[in-house]
Amino acid sequence: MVPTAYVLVLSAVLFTIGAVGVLVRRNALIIFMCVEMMLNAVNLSLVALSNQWGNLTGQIFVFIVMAVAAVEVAIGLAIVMAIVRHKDTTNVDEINLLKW
Amino acid sequence: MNLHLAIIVPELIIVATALVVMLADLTGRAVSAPPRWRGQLMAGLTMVGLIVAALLTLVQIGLPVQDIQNLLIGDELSRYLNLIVLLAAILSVLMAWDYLVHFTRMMAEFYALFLLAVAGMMFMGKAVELMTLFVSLEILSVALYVLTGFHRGQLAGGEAALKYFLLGAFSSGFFLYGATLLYAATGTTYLSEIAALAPGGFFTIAGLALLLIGFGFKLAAVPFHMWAPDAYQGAPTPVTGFMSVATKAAAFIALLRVLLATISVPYEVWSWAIAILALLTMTWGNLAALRQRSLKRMLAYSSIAHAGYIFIGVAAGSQAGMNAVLFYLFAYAFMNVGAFAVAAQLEKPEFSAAQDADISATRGLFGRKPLLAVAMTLFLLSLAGMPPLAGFFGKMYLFIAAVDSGWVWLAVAGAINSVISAYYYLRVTVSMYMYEPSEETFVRLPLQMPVSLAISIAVAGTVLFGILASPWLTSLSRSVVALAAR
Amino acid sequence: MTLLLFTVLALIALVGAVGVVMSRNAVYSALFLLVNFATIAVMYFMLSAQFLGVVQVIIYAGAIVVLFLFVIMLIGGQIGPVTVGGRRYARLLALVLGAAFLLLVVLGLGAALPPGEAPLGAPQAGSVQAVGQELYTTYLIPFELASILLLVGMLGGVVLARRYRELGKD
Amino acid sequence: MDNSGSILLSLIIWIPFLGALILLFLHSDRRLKQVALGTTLVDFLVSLLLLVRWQPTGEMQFQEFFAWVPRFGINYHLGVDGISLFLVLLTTLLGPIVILFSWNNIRENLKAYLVLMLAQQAAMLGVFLALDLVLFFVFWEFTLIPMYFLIGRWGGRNRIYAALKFFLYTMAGSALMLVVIFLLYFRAGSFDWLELRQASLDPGLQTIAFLAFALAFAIKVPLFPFHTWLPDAHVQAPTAGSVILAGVLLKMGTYGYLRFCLPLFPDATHRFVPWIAGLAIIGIIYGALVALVQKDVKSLVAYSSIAHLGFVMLGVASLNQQGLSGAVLQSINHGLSTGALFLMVGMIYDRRHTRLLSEFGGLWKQIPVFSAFFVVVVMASVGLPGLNGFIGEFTILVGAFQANRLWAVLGTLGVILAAWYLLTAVRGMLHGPLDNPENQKLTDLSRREIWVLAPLVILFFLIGLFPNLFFDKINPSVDLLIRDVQGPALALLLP
Repeated sequence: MVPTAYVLVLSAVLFTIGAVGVLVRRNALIIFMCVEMMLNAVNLSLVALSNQWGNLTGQIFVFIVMAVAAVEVAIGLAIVMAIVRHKDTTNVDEINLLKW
Repeated sequence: MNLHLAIIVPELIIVATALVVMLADLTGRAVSAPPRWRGQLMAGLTMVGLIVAALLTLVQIGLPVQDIQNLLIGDELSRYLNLIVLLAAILSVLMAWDYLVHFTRMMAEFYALFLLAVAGMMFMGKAVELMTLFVSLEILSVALYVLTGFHRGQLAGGEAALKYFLLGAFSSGFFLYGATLLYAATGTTYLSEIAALAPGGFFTIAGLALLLIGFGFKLAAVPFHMWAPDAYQGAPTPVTGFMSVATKAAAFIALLRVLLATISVPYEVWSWAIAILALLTMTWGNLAALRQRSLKRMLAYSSIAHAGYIFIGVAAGSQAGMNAVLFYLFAYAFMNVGAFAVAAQLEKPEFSAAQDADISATRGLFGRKPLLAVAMTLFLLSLAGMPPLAGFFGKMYLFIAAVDSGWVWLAVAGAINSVISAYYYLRVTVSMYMYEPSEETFVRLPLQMPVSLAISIAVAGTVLFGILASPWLTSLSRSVVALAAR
Repeated sequence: MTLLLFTVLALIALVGAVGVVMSRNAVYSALFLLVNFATIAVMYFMLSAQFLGVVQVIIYAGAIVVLFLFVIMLIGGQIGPVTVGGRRYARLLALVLGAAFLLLVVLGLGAALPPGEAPLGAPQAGSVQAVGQELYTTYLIPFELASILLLVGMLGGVVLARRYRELGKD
Repeated sequence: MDNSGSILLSLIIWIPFLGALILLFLHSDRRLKQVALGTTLVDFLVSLLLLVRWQPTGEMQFQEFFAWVPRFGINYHLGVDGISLFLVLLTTLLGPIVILFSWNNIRENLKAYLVLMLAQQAAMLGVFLALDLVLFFVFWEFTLIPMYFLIGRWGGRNRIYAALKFFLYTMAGSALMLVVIFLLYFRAGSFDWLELRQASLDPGLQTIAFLAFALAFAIKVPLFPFHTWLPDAHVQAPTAGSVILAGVLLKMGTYGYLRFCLPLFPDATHRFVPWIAGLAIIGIIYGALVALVQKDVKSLVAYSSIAHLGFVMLGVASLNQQGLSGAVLQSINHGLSTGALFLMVGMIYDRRHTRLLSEFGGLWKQIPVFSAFFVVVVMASVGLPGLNGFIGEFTILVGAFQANRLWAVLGTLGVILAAWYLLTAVRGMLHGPLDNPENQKLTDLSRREIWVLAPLVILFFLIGLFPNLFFDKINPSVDLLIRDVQGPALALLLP
C-alpha cells in the first residue's frame, strides 16, 4: 500500500509546479492549464486523505471540485475566445490596455 | 436531519428571481417587446426579488440560530451580511437600470448573473462547511468574471475579465489547498467540528495560511491585489460598485468563520499576519491611488485601501472588532456604491474602460450639476473618513477596536493613511468646485430617476448612518462573536 | 509492488506537469496535461476511489483537455509557439517562491504525518453507490449549490459566446 | 438660579445648522442674505442669554447630556465655563458681522457660500462647547470642510494650493489625536472631559497624549514650525474666511491647550511648558519680523497673527493666573482686532482690487472715516492702553514675568516690533501725499460697513476700559484650571 504521506508530497510537488507555471508563463491558455493542474493536485491529496480518515468526505469534495473545474474551464475558455476575437493574442503581456 | 430550509428562504428567492428574469425575457422576446421596455422589466423584477429578500432577512433578525445539516447556518452574522449584500445590490441595480442600455441587449442574462452572484455571496455568508463555502465562493466568482467582461464592445472589459479570471482561479487553488489541509488535520470539513477537535500543528497553521492567501486574493489585499485595479476599471461601473462592496463583505464574513474554526492557531500568530496584511493593503492602496488619473481606477485603488482598513477590525479580533467590521461594511456600501454611481454618470457612452472618465472629467461639475457634485463630495469625504459622515464612524469603531486589543500602531497607521487618502479624494473636489467646466466635462443628461434614487439613498446613508446607527450598534454587539476569545 | 507502481505513476505525473509548464507550444502543454490527468486517474483507482477515477477520465481527460485542444486549434494559427515569459527577475522570483513553498510543505508534511500506511477503506468505499449515498444525503446542499454554479456557467457561456453586435444593428 | 438642564447650548450650535438647511430651499439672493443674517443674529442673541443666566462659578454650566453610543460611552455632552464663554460669544458675534460684510461682494454661488459660512459657525461653536472627546473631535474635523471650500472656491489666485494645504495640514495633525483619544478611553475609562479630569493618568500615557494633542493644537494655533499653512490660507481666503480663520479657527488651538492639554495631562504639561514657551517666543519675534517686510497688507496681518498667537501661547505656558486669564482674554482680543483688520483690508481691496502697501498713501485725506477706524483698529492691535490689546498683552506679560523673566523680556520685544510694523502699515496707507490717481476716486465707508465695524470698536473700548467685566467670568474657571495643573506638581514637592 502507498503511504498517505507519499501521495501528499506528490500532490504538493504537482501543486507547486502548477503555481510556478502560473507565475512564469505568459500564455493565458497555459496559465489556465497550470491552474487546472493545481486543482488536480489538491484532488489527489483529498482522495488520499479520504482513505487516511476512512470517510468519504474527501471524495465528495473532489467531486465538487470537478464540477467547479468544469465550469471554470467553460467560462475561462469563453473569455479567452472573446478576447481573441478582438485581438489576436493569448499572451497576457500583450494584453496591455490595462496595466497588468 | 435538520433541514431548516426557512433560513435560506432569502437566498432561494434570489435564485428564483434569476430564473424568473430569464423566463420573463423569453416571454418578452416571444411577444417582441422593445428592448428598452424589456430592460426596464428585467430591472424591475430584479429589484422586487432583492427587496423581498431584504425584507425577509429583516424579519429573520433576532430569530434563534438554526442550521441546515451543519452546512449552512442562519445566525445574526449571516443576516447582517445579507443586508449589506442586498443593500449594495439594490443600489447597483438602480445604477444599472439605464446604464446597461448603452452597451448591451442581454439584460436578462446580466440581471440573472447578477442575482446569482448575490445568491452566491449570501450562501457564502451562511456556509459553515468547507465544501459549501468553496462552492458558494465559486458561484459568486464565476458570475463576477462574466459580469466583469460584460461590456463586449470593448477590449478592456474582456481583458479585465481574463485577468480577474486567471488570478481568481489561481486563488481558488490556494483556497482549496488550505481547505484540504484543514481536512487533513481533522478528517472533517465541518467548521464546527474542526473547531471542536482543535488540533494544533502544521496542517492547521498551513491550512489557515493558504486559506488566508485565497481570501487575500478575493479581498484584493496587497500583495494579492494585482487583478483588482484592472477588473474594477474594466468592469461595467454598476458591477464595479457592487463587487467592490459585496464581495468584500462576503469574503470577510467567511474569513471570520474560518478564523473561528481554526481555534488552535494562537491569536498572536494570525493577528500579526492580518495586521501586516492590513498595513500593506491600506498603505499601498492609498499610495497607488495618489498617482491615478482615471476616476474609476482611483476608486479601485481606494477600495483596495479600504479592505486594509477593514482588516484592522479583523486583527483586533474582539467582539468590538467584529462589530466594527460589519458597521464599516454597511457604511462602505453606501459611500462606495454612491461614488461609483456618480462616476458612472460622468462616463461618455462611447468610452471604453481603458480610457474612461479622467478626474479632469469632473471639472466644474459643481457649476453644471451642483447636486451631483455635492453628493460626490459627501461620498469622497466619507471615504476619507471626515466626520460626521458614515466613513468617519466606521473608521472610528475600527480604531477603537484596534486600540482596545493593543494594536495602537495599527490604528495610528490607519489614521495616517486616512490623511494620505484625503489628498486624492480632495483632488476630485478641487476639480469639481474650483475649476470652471471644460470641454471634457461630461454629464449624462438627463439624470435618470433610478440612478438619482440610488444616489439619494446613498447620500442619506452616508450622512445619517454614522450619526443615527448607535442603538443599532448595540443590538449588533449582542449577536456577533469575538475571535480572540474563541 | 503497489509502491513501485505508485513511483512510476508519480514520475509520469511529474513529467506531465513539468511538460505543461515548459512546453513552447500550447498544444504540447495540453497533451502533457492529458498525461498528468490520466496518471492521476489511475492513482484514484489505486486509492480505491473508483468512481472518481472514472469521472476523472470522463471530465478531465475527456472534456476539459479536449476543450483546451479545441480552443487551441480554433485560434491555433494565431498563437504559435509562445515564448516563455519576458521578465527574468519575475521568473526567478516565482521559482524561489515555489521552491520555498515546496520545502515548507514537504517538511511540514513529513513532520505532521505519522509514518506507516494509510488505512484502506472497504474495497467498495469509493464506489458509485457509496459516493452517491453521501452526496445525496449528507452533502446535498453543496451538491445543489454546484447545480447553481453550473447554471452560472451556462449563462456565462451564453453571454460570452454570443457574437457581439454593435447596438442598433440587431 | 440653576441653569443645568437647559437646551441653550444645543440651540446655539444647531440654530446655524438649521439656518443652513433652510437656505438650501431658498432661491432669491436677497432672501438668502436676509435669512442668513437673521439666523446669525438670532444665534448671537441666544448666546447672550448665557450672560444673563450665568452662574458666578468656574465649573461647567448649562450642561447637556445625552447618551449617543452607549456601547462605547460616547455622549452628546455640552457645557460652558469661563474659558469657553467668550469664545462662544466671539463666534456668534463674528457670524452676523461677516455675513453683513459679504452682503455685496460675493457674486457667484451665494447660496453655497452662505450655507458654508453657517455650517462653519455651527461647527466652531460645537468645538468650544463639546465636553466629550469624540464629539469634540467630530466638530473639530468638521470645521475643516466648510473652510476648505470657502478658501478653494472663493479665494484668491493661489486658492487651491492654500485650501489643500490648510486641509491636509490640520487633518494630519489631528490623526494622532484621534487614536490617542481612544487610548485614553481604554486607559482612563471615559471619553468624558469631566471624568478624565478626575482621573490621574500615568506619566507615560500623559506624555504620549500631551504630545499628540499638542501637535494637533500647535498646527491650529499655529506655533512656530507648524505655521506655514497660515499665510497661504489667510492671504488666499476670501475676506470673510480670513476673519473667521483668524478670529475663531485659530482660537480652537489655544482653546485646545487650555481645555485639554493642561488640565488632563498636568505632569506632561510641566515637562513640556518650556518648549511651548520657547516656540511661542520664536513665533512672536519671527512673525513680527516677517510682517515687517511684507508688501501686501493682508500678508502683514496674517504674519501679525502668528506673533499675536505667540503671545497667547506664552500666556498659556506661564501656567499662572495672570498668564492664563490673559491668554483667554487675548484670544478674544485677537479675534476682534485681527478680525477688524482683515475686514478693513477687505473693504479697501473691494474698492481698489489691490492690497499692496506701495499702491496706497495719503488715504487720510480721501477717506477719513475709514482712516479713523483703521487707526483705532491698529491701536487696539498694537496694545495702546485704554484699548483691549493692552489689557491682554499686559496681563500675559505679568504672568510670563512671574513664570520666567526672560520670557517676559523677549515678549516685550515682540510688543515693540508689533508697534513698528503696524505703524509702518498705517503710515504707508494713510499718511503721505495722495499721489496715486486711483486712490483719488476712493469712496468712504458705507453705512453697512460702519455697522460691520462698529460693534468691534465698541468692544475694543469696553474691554480696554472695563476688563473686569470679563475677568470676573474668566478667573474662576482659570483658578480651577490652575488647581488641576498645579495640584500634582505641588503634591510632588510635599514630603
